[in-house]
Amino acid sequence: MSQTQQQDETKDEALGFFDKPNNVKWILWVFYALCIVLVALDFVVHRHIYLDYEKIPTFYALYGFLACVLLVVAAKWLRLLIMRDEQYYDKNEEEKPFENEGSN
Amino acid sequence: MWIANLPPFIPFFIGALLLPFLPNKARYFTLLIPILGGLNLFFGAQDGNWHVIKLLEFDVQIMRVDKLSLMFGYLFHIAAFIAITYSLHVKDKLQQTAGLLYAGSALGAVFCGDLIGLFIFWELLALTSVWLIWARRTEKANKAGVRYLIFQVLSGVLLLAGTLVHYQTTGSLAFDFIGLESVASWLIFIALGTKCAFPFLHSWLTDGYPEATPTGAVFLSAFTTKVAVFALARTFPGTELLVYIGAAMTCFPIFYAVIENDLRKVLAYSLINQLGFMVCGIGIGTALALNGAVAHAFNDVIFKGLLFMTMGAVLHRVGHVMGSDLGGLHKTMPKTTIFCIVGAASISAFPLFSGFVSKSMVMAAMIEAGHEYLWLMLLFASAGVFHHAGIKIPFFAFFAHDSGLRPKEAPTNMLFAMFFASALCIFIGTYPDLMYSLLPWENTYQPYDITHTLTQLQLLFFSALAFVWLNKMGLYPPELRSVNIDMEYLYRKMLPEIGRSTRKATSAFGTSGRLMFTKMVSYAPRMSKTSSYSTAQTAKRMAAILAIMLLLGYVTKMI
Amino acid sequence: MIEQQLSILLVVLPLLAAPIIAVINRSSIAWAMTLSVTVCCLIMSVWMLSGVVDGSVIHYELGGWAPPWGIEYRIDTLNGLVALIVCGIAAATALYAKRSVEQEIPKHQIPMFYCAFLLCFLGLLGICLTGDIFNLFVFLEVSSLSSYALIAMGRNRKALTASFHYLVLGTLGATFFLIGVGLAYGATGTLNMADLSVRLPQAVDTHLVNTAFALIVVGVALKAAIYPLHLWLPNAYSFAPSVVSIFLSATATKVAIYVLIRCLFHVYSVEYVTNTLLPQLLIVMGGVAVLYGSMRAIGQTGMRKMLAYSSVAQIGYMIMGIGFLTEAGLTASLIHLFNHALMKAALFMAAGLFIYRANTATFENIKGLGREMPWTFAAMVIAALSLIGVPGTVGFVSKWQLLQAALEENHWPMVVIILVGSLLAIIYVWKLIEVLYFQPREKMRVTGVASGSENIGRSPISMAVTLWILALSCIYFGINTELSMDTAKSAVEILFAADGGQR
Amino acid sequence: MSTSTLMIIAMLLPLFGALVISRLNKAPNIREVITIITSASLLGIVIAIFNQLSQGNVERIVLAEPFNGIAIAFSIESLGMMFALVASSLWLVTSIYAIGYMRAHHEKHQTRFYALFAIAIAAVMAICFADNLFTLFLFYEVLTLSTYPLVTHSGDEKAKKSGRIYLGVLMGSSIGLFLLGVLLVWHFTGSLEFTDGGIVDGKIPAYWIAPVYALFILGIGKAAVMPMHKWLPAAMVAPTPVSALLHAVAVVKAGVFAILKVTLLIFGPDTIVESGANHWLIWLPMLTILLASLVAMTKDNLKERLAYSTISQLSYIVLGAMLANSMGLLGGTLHIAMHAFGKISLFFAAGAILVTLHKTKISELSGMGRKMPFTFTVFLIGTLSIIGLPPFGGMWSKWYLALGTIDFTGPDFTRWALLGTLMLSSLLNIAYLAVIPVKAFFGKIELGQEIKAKEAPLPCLVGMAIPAIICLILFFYPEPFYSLARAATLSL
Repeated sequence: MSQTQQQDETKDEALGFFDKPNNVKWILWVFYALCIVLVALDFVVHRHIYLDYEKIPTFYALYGFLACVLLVVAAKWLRLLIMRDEQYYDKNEEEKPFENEGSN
Repeated sequence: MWIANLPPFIPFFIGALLLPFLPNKARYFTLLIPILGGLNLFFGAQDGNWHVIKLLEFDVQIMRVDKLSLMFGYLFHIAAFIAITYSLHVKDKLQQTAGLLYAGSALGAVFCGDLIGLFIFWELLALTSVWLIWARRTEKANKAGVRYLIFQVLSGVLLLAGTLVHYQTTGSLAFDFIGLESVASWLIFIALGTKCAFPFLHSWLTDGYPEATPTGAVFLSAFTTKVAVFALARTFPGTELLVYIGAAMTCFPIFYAVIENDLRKVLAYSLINQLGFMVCGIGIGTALALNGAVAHAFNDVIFKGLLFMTMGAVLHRVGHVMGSDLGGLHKTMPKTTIFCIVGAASISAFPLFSGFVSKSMVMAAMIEAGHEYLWLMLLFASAGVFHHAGIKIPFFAFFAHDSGLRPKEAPTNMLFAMFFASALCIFIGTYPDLMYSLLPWENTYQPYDITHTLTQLQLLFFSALAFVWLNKMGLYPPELRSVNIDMEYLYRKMLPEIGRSTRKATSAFGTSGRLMFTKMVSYAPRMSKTSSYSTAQTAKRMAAILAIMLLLGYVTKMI
Repeated sequence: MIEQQLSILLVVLPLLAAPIIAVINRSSIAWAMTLSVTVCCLIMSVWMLSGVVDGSVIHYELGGWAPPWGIEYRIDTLNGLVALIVCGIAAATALYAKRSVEQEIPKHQIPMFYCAFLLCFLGLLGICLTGDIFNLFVFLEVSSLSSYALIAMGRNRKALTASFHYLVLGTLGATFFLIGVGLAYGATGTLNMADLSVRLPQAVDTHLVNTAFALIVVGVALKAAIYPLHLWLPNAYSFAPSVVSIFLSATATKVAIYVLIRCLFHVYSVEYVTNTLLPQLLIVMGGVAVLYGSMRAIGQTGMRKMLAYSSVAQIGYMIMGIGFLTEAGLTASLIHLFNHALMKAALFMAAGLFIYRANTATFENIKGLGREMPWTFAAMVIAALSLIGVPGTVGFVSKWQLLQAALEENHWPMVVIILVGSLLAIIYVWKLIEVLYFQPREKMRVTGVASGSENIGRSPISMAVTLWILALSCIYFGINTELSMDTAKSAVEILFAADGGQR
Repeated sequence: MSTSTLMIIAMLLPLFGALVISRLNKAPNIREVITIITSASLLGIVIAIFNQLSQGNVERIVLAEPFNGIAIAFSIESLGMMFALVASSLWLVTSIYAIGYMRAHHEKHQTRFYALFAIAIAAVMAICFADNLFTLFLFYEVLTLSTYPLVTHSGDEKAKKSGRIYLGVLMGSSIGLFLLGVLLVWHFTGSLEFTDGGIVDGKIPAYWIAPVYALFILGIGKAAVMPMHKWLPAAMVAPTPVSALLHAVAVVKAGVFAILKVTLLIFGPDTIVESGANHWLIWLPMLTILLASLVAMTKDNLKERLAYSTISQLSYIVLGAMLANSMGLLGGTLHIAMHAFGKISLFFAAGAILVTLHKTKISELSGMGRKMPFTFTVFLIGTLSIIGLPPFGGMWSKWYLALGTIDFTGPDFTRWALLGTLMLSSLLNIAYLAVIPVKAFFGKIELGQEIKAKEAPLPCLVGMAIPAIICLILFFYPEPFYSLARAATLSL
């Protein structure tokens, strides 16, 4: 492992490109613009339609957006169910060193 | 100058056997093995069944060449080249040796012609790869390695059982289409499925890969699962069940990936997700689908390898890959950052990147096969992939909030390997015909049309938009140090608990048993007492016996 | 025929030698004479046995009187075999005796000791050879009386009481036997055994016959130490001088068993015995004896007492075999008679050697002795394995035969008991071996040994050699069973033959 | 030389060696040379017998006939030949190893050790060549007794206790059950000859076959089928070469060898199958395989864990015998050789660890593999062969055993359970055996445990290397064991 973990020397450096909020904002605007363009194109370009859902205008955009929101929300709920602390599996092994681990 | 039909695993094994005895610098020469081996395969191999060796009463075919095996043969040589390049700086010869053996075993499995050979190389895959985990040399890695090995051997013994039952019922050991009919085929199916990380059998992957060494994970991500995909393509193409399994595989891991903190574990989940696409393709079983599956396997090796390499570089420099504690690394590791983004774009199937040209084949085949709902699932998964692998990995590792870490750029050999992989990703993405020409089945697919490009871009951009929006709203789940319960729970928690309580019970039982025995013994008459007999007693006994005898004598007479 | 002369010579020789020893009264000569007499007897008995093993019978009429009236010596395979056992053991004991006797018996008593020994030998031999039941009683008394004297010579004071008890009980048993003989005589008017066997079935007064039978059996049972009449045996054997316990343990009870067999199968007939409930009784008593004897043996803390209780168990095997009333069963009994004599003699010899070194043979005193006396220990282990019934030793041969007999009759409980008995034997044998080999050696006690005697440090060659001869014969006869097996079989055939061996 | 002469020499040579060795207490070097020479020449003679056998020269020697129709007789057939080859070749290896071990470990009574060792080998040879059940039984007991002093070699309280268990279980089972079984066979058939296809067919009533067979399975305590297994862990107090040769190879294999012989040549597989005796009896070895593995996991003492592993592996062979079909028997027979080479590697490695590190506990071995890479490599190879992974010989026996389970004629449930057991056992093997070298190679060296790096003495290393290499060779070239096993089970 290299020893470059210098925690407190950041102030010496010049601020990077992404450190400036304006830059980030600018990038995001470009991104939003592209999104709009893509939606607009949906109405311009003739898509091949294989399935019924695809007839919905901007189906892919909507689906992508909703899918991700759904995914994240579901994952958050999932966390409640399955999240444990990092030492979860190693806890009991301290009592009896080197036994039964991975026994299938 | 080429050796015709040389089984490709041989140079790897020879190299691996020599390496431990050569000086440290010799590891640079191992690079020649995949290069020369790959060229040899390209120029020297002809379709057909070449070498047969005899083990006991069985003829084991170790060089069976057809387009499918050649495709994977090339792929594994490329993967081996990348992985070896990536690991050149490592001075621990164990890893290189294991890596060579591992790659060789994968090649052996791909080119073997019957189930015995498959079994042998199947087990060798397990046996050689586990060192890449153990070589991490931490207590956690040791145990993870053992668990990994158990799972791999489980797959091996299932394959063995299936093979033997198959052999016993059909008399055939051919490594060809088997189809899901008998118990034997089910056993083989599950065996392949285990290595292919089917749901509920996947935990070895997410458990083991994150514990591997930085370079080890690159090797691991390339071979084991792809051999399984290859074997499935050989034995179970067109098996309906695989479509459903594949669809499940694409979807469930992304939930885990979103909340997982260890970025290499995220990659491991995303590996399962990508495997899902391939499994779907095999399950559909049309030429397009199979081509898609194979092509996707080809690409996946490279871009997943690339992602593992970037994370490996971070791990190498920082010492961990916990999303919660990373961020802002782009400042000092810009090249790695770029490579990572290329990998992320590839895996998310951005147009012009390699994932796009193969994933879309599977998707198209899915529609053709009429699995509408499953197609929707795959689409959902595609969006999800972008979400966790395409955005989450680069974002949390290299951007996000500045963690203050200022690691050095990755070593040159790593950069070169990453560059090579990135170049391949882009090359295949922009010029897919070369890869398409290698595909085993008839192929007329054309990835780049307007509809497809547009819809894919819409999907990806709006997924990204969702990410941005969720982040802005603060809804995005923060990275937390944690462990998420997965199938491992069964054998890491439940079984040991059961074992522990059983032991407690049996030992209690044993103790009480011993106590009871001691008690019984103490109640038993003491036999050691010296008898003080009396003559009278004996005389009495004599009289008694006499009386009895006389009585009996009379009685018997009377009767 | 010279064999005829042999039969009487066997009795006469010790009978003459005994008084001569007493008169000369020199210990070394006494020993030499004893040895030569017993060896001569051994040779003669082998000769004699070789003459009868084919089933022929030797008759010798004492004083030229014809059988029913005069005393007849009648030798068939059965008593030829038993006589061989007696002679063989006597010869081995005599070879062994010298140094042991020198140490254990006061010097002035040694000639008398050998005299008594020869008398005892004579008595036992006579019991074997005679064909007259009253004459048998006489020899029984000769052997008993001399053995009381021999036992009483033990160094331990308890030897006296043991001897006294034995005397009282032995006399009681002999009396029972005598009364039985008297009643039989009353019923038939003859004392010749062959004649008795012809006349008894025809006797009018069956009550008399039955009562005689019961009395004879009970009397002999006591002499044979059949459970539950074994009480005299452990003390008598464990307090007697080593040489005496060797000799008596290997012969006295065996001869009594012989008498039992002779009376049951010859004097009375198989048919008669079958009709009584005695066989069942014998089987049950045998089974109990095996278990009881073995259990008691496990509990003992002295080697000789342990061996004595083991004898009780082994006698159980023999009477079990008799109780089966089959050829196989009786063969097993006879083989075990022979085999047990070999191994028990060897074991008591080993005990004698330990006594020679450690003064007593209690476990307390012989701890760790096996390491110092590896040769003795090894021989003892061989004999002990034989006691367990490890294949390749004599013990296995008889046990195998007995098991087979039990199986033939479907006596499952007995099969189990025999096997359990073997397992119990493992326990007590290993207890002994562990004491001798694994217990740390403690300081040896030297009480009762004259100070300055230098022979404590080494085992005398003569004793060790005799022990080894017997130990090796335990293995030899375990592998080559020609002698024991064939003789026993032929003897049994005669007994079971339709004419009851009237040839 | 004729086969019978060779056989007699093979049995007497170790005895003669023992005699010479026992006289050489004062000259350890010569004594060891004699040991090596004896073992090497024994191997030569056994190979000569093998040549004779492959040319078809089979002769019968009758030593004595204690009972009518029951002789102490010797002859040679494939199964015995294979066992003889395994035992004699490993004796040579063990002798080499023992020199290094016994000296480095400063054991006492080395002369006695070598002499008794030779006697035990003589008994093993006699077992190999036994021509009938009686002879087998006879030398089975001789083997028990001659190894008893080796088990109690150290002579302390622990050794005494273990010796009790050793003898109690082995003698107890053999006299209480094995003998009864032999007797019943004799009682019903009037013969104890080893005959192709068995002798009991039609002579023992069908309902008797299962109980009598059970008597053999349990009575042959050396096969360590639960609940007759306790002696094996107890015997681990013996010096390591003893554990290695006797309790991984000679003694335990004598047990399973006896079971195979009884199955093949006394009962006859067909009879067993027809009677259905194995349908329920087969659960015994099956459960033994699993339970012993589970118990092994809880053992921290290295040799004890290996002992439980041996118990589990022995039941593979018993299982193969009980399957009573050609594949199962072939697998079981083959496993005699495969397991022998694998397990002896493990024991040698364990002994080397004991000698150099003075450690007996697995938990203390963390990181020690880096000190003793050679030893732990050998250990690993042994482990892999035992697990049955290619490219090691253990794979083939597992292969045929599994084929045998598929052919099993019993209830379907049992058949799948058997197959599952074999599979599961491989996994359990990893969990309790493979973890040891892993821990040693990659674990952290605990504080205060920094020991100067050194390997075991040279003879130990040489002795260890040979079986490990053979494990590897046996994968590619399992001859002659394969052809012998094949020939032994060909009659089916």
